[in-house]
Amino acid sequence: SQARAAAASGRSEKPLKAAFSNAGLQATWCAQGKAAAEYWGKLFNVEVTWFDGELDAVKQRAAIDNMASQKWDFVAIQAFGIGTLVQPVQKMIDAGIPVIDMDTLIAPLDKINVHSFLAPDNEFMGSSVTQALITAIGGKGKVITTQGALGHTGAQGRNRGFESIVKQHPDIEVLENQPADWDVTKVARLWETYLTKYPQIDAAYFHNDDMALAAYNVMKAHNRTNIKIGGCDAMPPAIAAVAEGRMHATVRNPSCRIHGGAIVAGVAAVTGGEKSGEGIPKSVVTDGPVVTKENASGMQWMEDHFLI
Amino acid sequence: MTIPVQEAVKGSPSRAGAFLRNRMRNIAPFATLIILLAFFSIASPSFLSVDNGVNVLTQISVTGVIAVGLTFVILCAEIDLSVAAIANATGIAVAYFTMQESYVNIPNLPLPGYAAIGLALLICAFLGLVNAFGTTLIGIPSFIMTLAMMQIGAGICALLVRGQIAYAVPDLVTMMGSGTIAGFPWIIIVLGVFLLAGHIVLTYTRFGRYVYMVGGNREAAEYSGVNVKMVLGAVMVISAVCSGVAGMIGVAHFGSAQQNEFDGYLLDAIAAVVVGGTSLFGGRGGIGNTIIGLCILGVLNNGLDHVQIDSFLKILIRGIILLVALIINVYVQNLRDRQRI
Amino acid sequence: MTIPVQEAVKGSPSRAGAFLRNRMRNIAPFATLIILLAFFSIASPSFLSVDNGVNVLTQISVTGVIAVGLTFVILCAEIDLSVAAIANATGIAVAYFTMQESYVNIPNLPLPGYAAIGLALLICAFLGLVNAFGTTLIGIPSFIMTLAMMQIGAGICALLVRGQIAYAVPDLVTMMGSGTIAGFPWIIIVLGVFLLAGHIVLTYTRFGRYVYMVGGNREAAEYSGVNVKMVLGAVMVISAVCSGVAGMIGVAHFGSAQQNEFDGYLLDAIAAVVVGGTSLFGGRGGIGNTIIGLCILGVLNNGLDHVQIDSFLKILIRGIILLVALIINVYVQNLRDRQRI
Amino acid sequence: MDGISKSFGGVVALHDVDFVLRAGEIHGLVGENGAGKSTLMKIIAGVHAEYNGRMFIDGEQVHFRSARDALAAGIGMVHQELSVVPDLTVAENVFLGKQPTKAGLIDWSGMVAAAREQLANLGIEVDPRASMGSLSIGLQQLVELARVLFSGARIIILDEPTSALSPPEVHRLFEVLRGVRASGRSIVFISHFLDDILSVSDRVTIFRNGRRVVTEAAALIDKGWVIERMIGSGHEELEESYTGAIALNSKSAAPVILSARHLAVGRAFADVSLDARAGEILGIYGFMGCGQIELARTLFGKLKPSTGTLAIEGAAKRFRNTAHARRAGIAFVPESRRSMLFYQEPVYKNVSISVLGRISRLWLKPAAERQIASRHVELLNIRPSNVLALLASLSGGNQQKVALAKWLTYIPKVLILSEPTRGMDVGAKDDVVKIVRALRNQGLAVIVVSAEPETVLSLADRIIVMKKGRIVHEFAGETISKDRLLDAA
Ligand SMILES: Nc1ncnc2c1ncn2[C@@H]1O[C@H](COP(=O)(O)OP(=O)(O)OP(=O)(O)O)[C@@H](O)[C@H]1O
Ligand SMILES: Nc1ncnc2c1ncn2[C@@H]1O[C@H](COP(=O)(O)OP(=O)(O)OP(=O)(O)O)[C@@H](O)[C@H]1O
Ligand SMILES: [Mg+2]
Ligand SMILES: [Mg+2]
Repeated sequence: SQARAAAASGRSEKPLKAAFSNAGLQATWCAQGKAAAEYWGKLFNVEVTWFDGELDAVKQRAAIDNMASQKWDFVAIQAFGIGTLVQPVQKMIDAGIPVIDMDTLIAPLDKINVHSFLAPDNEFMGSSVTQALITAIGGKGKVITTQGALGHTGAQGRNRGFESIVKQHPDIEVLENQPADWDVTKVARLWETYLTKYPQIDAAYFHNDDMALAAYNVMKAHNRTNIKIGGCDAMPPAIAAVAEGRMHATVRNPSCRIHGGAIVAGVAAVTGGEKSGEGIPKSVVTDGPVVTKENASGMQWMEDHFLI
Repeated sequence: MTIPVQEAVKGSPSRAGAFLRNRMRNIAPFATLIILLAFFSIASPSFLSVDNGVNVLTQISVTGVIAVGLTFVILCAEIDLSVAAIANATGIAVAYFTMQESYVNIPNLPLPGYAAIGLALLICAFLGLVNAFGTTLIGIPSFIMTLAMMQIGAGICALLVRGQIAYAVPDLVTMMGSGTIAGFPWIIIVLGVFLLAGHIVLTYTRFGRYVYMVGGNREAAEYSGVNVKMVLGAVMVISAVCSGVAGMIGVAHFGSAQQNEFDGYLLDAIAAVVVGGTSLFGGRGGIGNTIIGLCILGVLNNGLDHVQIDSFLKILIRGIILLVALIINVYVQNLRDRQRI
Repeated sequence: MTIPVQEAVKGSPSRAGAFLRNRMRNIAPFATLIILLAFFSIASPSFLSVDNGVNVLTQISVTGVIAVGLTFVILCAEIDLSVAAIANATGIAVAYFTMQESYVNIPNLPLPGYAAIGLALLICAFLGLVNAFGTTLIGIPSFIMTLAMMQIGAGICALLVRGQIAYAVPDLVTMMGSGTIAGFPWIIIVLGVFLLAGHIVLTYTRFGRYVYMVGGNREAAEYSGVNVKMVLGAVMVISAVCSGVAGMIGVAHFGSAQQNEFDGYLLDAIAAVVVGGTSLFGGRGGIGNTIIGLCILGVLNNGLDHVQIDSFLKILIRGIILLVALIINVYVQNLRDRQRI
Repeated sequence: MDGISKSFGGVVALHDVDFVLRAGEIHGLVGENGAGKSTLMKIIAGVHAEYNGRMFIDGEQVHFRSARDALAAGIGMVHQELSVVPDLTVAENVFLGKQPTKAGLIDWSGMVAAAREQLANLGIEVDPRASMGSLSIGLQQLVELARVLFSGARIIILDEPTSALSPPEVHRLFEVLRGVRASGRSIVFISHFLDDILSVSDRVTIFRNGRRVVTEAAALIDKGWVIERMIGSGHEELEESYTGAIALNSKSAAPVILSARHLAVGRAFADVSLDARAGEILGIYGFMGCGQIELARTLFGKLKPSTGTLAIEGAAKRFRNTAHARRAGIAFVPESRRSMLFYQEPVYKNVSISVLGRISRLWLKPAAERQIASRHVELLNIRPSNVLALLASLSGGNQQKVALAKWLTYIPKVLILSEPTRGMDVGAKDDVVKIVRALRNQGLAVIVVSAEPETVLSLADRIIVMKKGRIVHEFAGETISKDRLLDAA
């Protein structure tokens, strides 16, 4: 009966071993994901072993090589460098290990047959926050976007989303769209320049919250806190900033949903025999909502319990 | 008796030569700076303004404080590759010892502000001591010793901050890093104080002269009774402490403490010292050169933000301008050295 | 005139001394390697297996090919900080000249496979020549010259790949990087060939002797009529070409070419050469040392993935082990040097 | 000092040496190369901290761990190798390590004034604010002397302080030394110039093979006596070549091998024209810093001439580098061993390096290298004779011979020797003279560049005198003496 209860809840009866790897635990988003995976792992009787990518394609490849030479019930991977992990991942797939791809493509989906791909729609994230910002400034004004690393697919998607919305508003003028490579020191440098260069800036969109908060710091130092700031990821510090009005909005990139979902999908594949494409779609979009003052505290609560 | 005429004749050209030589070391970087300033002023209407001047100064502040310490090290013909890592570790440490908001999920150890600052300074001084110990007592080349320390610094960062971002630092640090006094950023004043102190120590104290002696001719320094190992050890500690201070005000300036935040400062600080004209072979240069080097780097970085160029091209352009500055710099110095023969 | 007996006695101890000395240089790193191997074999059941051995060898292949070139440079008492950037640029270049899938959105320039490889090799050789030109003819210290080249390499990467990722490389490169022969990875064979060739050139050719002599005493080499600048220039080009080859097989091995992909190789390659026991002051060491250094790095990186440690602690532990390996290495060498005096 | 022993690895540098230095004396120290003079002095000056035996100052036992300890005890030393900091000013070099301070800060103007005064005491007039590196080597040596002489040290050790000085400068130095002695301080003076030693010292100690042979009052002995004890057997004919009148055996009809016309390099020298002939030794003499060293380097392609032409056997050459000059048939031995030898390598690699291209094209042939090296080791009487021995384990004189051996495998067309006997003892000098003469007799054009009149006189068949970077006189086919040579310079 206990077994049936477990099966009903999706929990595995015998302890499973899973290997996880994400881009680099230096990133808060990844660190939150790790915590979520471990939390959901405990609930589902999965022992999670972590292989840190250290935000370095080569290091992650070596880590995944080492992962592939050990035995796992299932694995979940967020690639730092797209395409760099194909060989060892293919080796694990060939060995019959379900591989769940998180957030970033391991390789274009036609090149590698992962069990499922759980990821947010970056274009949607970019467009929804941009829309929130433009609405807040009344549909017209001058905006600046600060991009992540140009080579980052997430940043590319967010920028597409941003541009698609801006295009619909002829009264919006984009002053700058330079990349800051996720680097808060570059953000500070860029924004010090922008604030002296442009007497009027109405809104600013950043490809992640860290950069947004760093820029806010510069705006405060220049007494220019009237700029509406939009971020991306909705990490706890940003939720607090939104709640306090330092930031106007951010959009949730649901780290917990993705990492927890990987646990659920993995356990289902192993214990329930759930097949890719039947039990679970090849690709799952895990979008999160825009976070503004109204829903900020609820969002925080969900994150506290690894729900989103 | 006076020495034969031949020598006396030499005196005057060599005096003029020495003058010109010292000038040349400064003229080439200075000319580079002027050219960059002129170029960006023409290329962008927003570049030349008081506000942007303050921006450039703010932007070089953290690099500058690191570069002061690095100038000591390079004058001794050593190198410190751990400056950025130590800055990062110290910045994270001071945040670690400060009460963070509840949403920052680090098991940290809140202490009163001054205790946090003191402890952070102790940590960077300790890391500097390890560098000093490795290079002087064990005899590991500084290049390698500080490379290892760079990894250790990164490890400390990872361990303390555990993938999170910390925001709060002690008030004093916040003021120094992001506060203003009568509208003028404190961080520039901090930079000024460090530059001045560095200059005074190097030019007007025996220790400073020992630094030049050790860099210029280590054996001669030793024979004249200078405790070479102590000087070398001291510069490593000075460099680490400067980096630590830079890391603290940097964290306050950028408003957050996180891993790898200062990685870019290593190359910038080295480039500032060297582009300014301080010789990597030791014994020549000084804080004056570092100031010029800092300005060159600052203007270059800031100026490139003001002009509209393909973002992908920017990295290459920056690299090429740096290289050209170096080539001119070294070439002019060599030209002069050759004339001296 | 005959020289007194005392002199005649000298021969034998110094001969034995030389023998022991060469041994010691190798014994310390070797012991480090054995200790690491023993430790990880005990700490993790999955570490000691043929499969994992192949893993380690595969993982050091790219670093290893870079390290071969770097060994030449370091034996000459120079340094090349641009190896990783040149590797990256060459890898990207070879992909740039290869037909990419339609979803790769780069305005690239497809050429036949051999032409692409040839062009990529030309590019890295050219970048090496620029390094050579700067260090020998202009006289920029290699440390700084290659620092600038590192930025330029990164700039080339950015410009060619424009934030995209390229996947296809010529078949030959694909085979070398990710193919196997009778189940054994080609990439390890490539590494073996480079190591062997490096060893033969350094030990058995006239050029190799010049490398050691230039590193041992540059002035003396020059006064013996050795074309020092040519030797220095040649090692810079060799280093760049090795890096270029490493970059190409690396791109094939990892299956994609993108910006900053190889950044981590710089420190790893330097660490491998130096931990292996090749002196940064030039003239001592060789490929044998580099092999041991590579194995130490490879085992350390691989082994840490096999044992269960807090991920955040791993970086620190790696740094500390590296430092300890260095300390032992240098300490043992010094001990021996002191005994000789 | 009592029963001092010191060894470097297997090499015994000092063997049970007793040495007494009295207050208010100038103590001369002589001995062959490698006899252990410098080693003993470095022990006194705290450079070598590990040794056996005991050392007393004023009856109190001391053991210095560093140069700092020794300085604190009032011991100052001018080392055999110039140790100055070229990038600092002259004033700072005078006060190296003890820059005067005022209220904790360096007193720059006070230092300059004090330096000017001290230098004037040595008869030097240079601007103390000039950078040290801009001075000639001779002046730099004088500045270093000033530093130690006026440092207030009670015991002053001078290890071959006059190697780069011209005769008037040496003369002036001796006056100062006598003044120092008069103030009750003690001086140890090491030199290979026996005349100097005998004229300035109160007592002389002779070293041989790391042992003290004898100590005697200078007034009671003469040069022959000293040489006998230095070397073991009489070498009287040696000294003859240095005194008296010497007939120059110039061969003005011999074919010109190397010819220079209106050569100039920067500020070093200008308008130098000379011909080096087959089978003739051309001596170039001039005071230190008159441009002769730069001239030698220019002939070997190390420096590039700013104007002028060079021709080898009539064919015009512009050397791109030293390798180019080597291929054109020029061989060069620089004045400093350090810049010629590979200390961490065995002897045979040191010998073969400059002829490697002739021994092997691509692949090394170590057996052939060793064979060639063995031949030279025998020929030049180099000890130890084991070509696998590390160069660092050889004594200075033997190292110098290795430097010469490099060029003897395939005889070059032109052999340029810069200060070939600097710092050599009389025995080794004699060896070198014989070797060089033998080479000349084989038809080589030899150029000997030196600031020591003895060296030039003992070797040259024709002598060019340089002054302030220009050729001022040429002696050919006549009889010459040291006086006339010095007069010309
Ligand atoms: N002086 C040198 N310095 C460095 N490398 C050299 C030198 N000479 C030769 N090589 C190397 O050896 C190869 C053959 O050189 P080359 O024909 O110049 O021989 P060589 O040294 O001039 O011999 P020889 O002494 O017979 O003139 C060159 O391509 C180069 O790699
Ligand atoms: N640092 C050292 N390492 C090894 N051997 C040394 C060292 N210094 C001196 N020696 C050896 O010690 C012996 C004595 O050398 P020392 O320099 O004292 O001779 P010296 O009398 O000063 O000779 P010279 O007249 O050539 O200066 C020599 O055999 C020399 O090779
Ligand atoms: Mg001596
Ligand atoms: Mg040839």
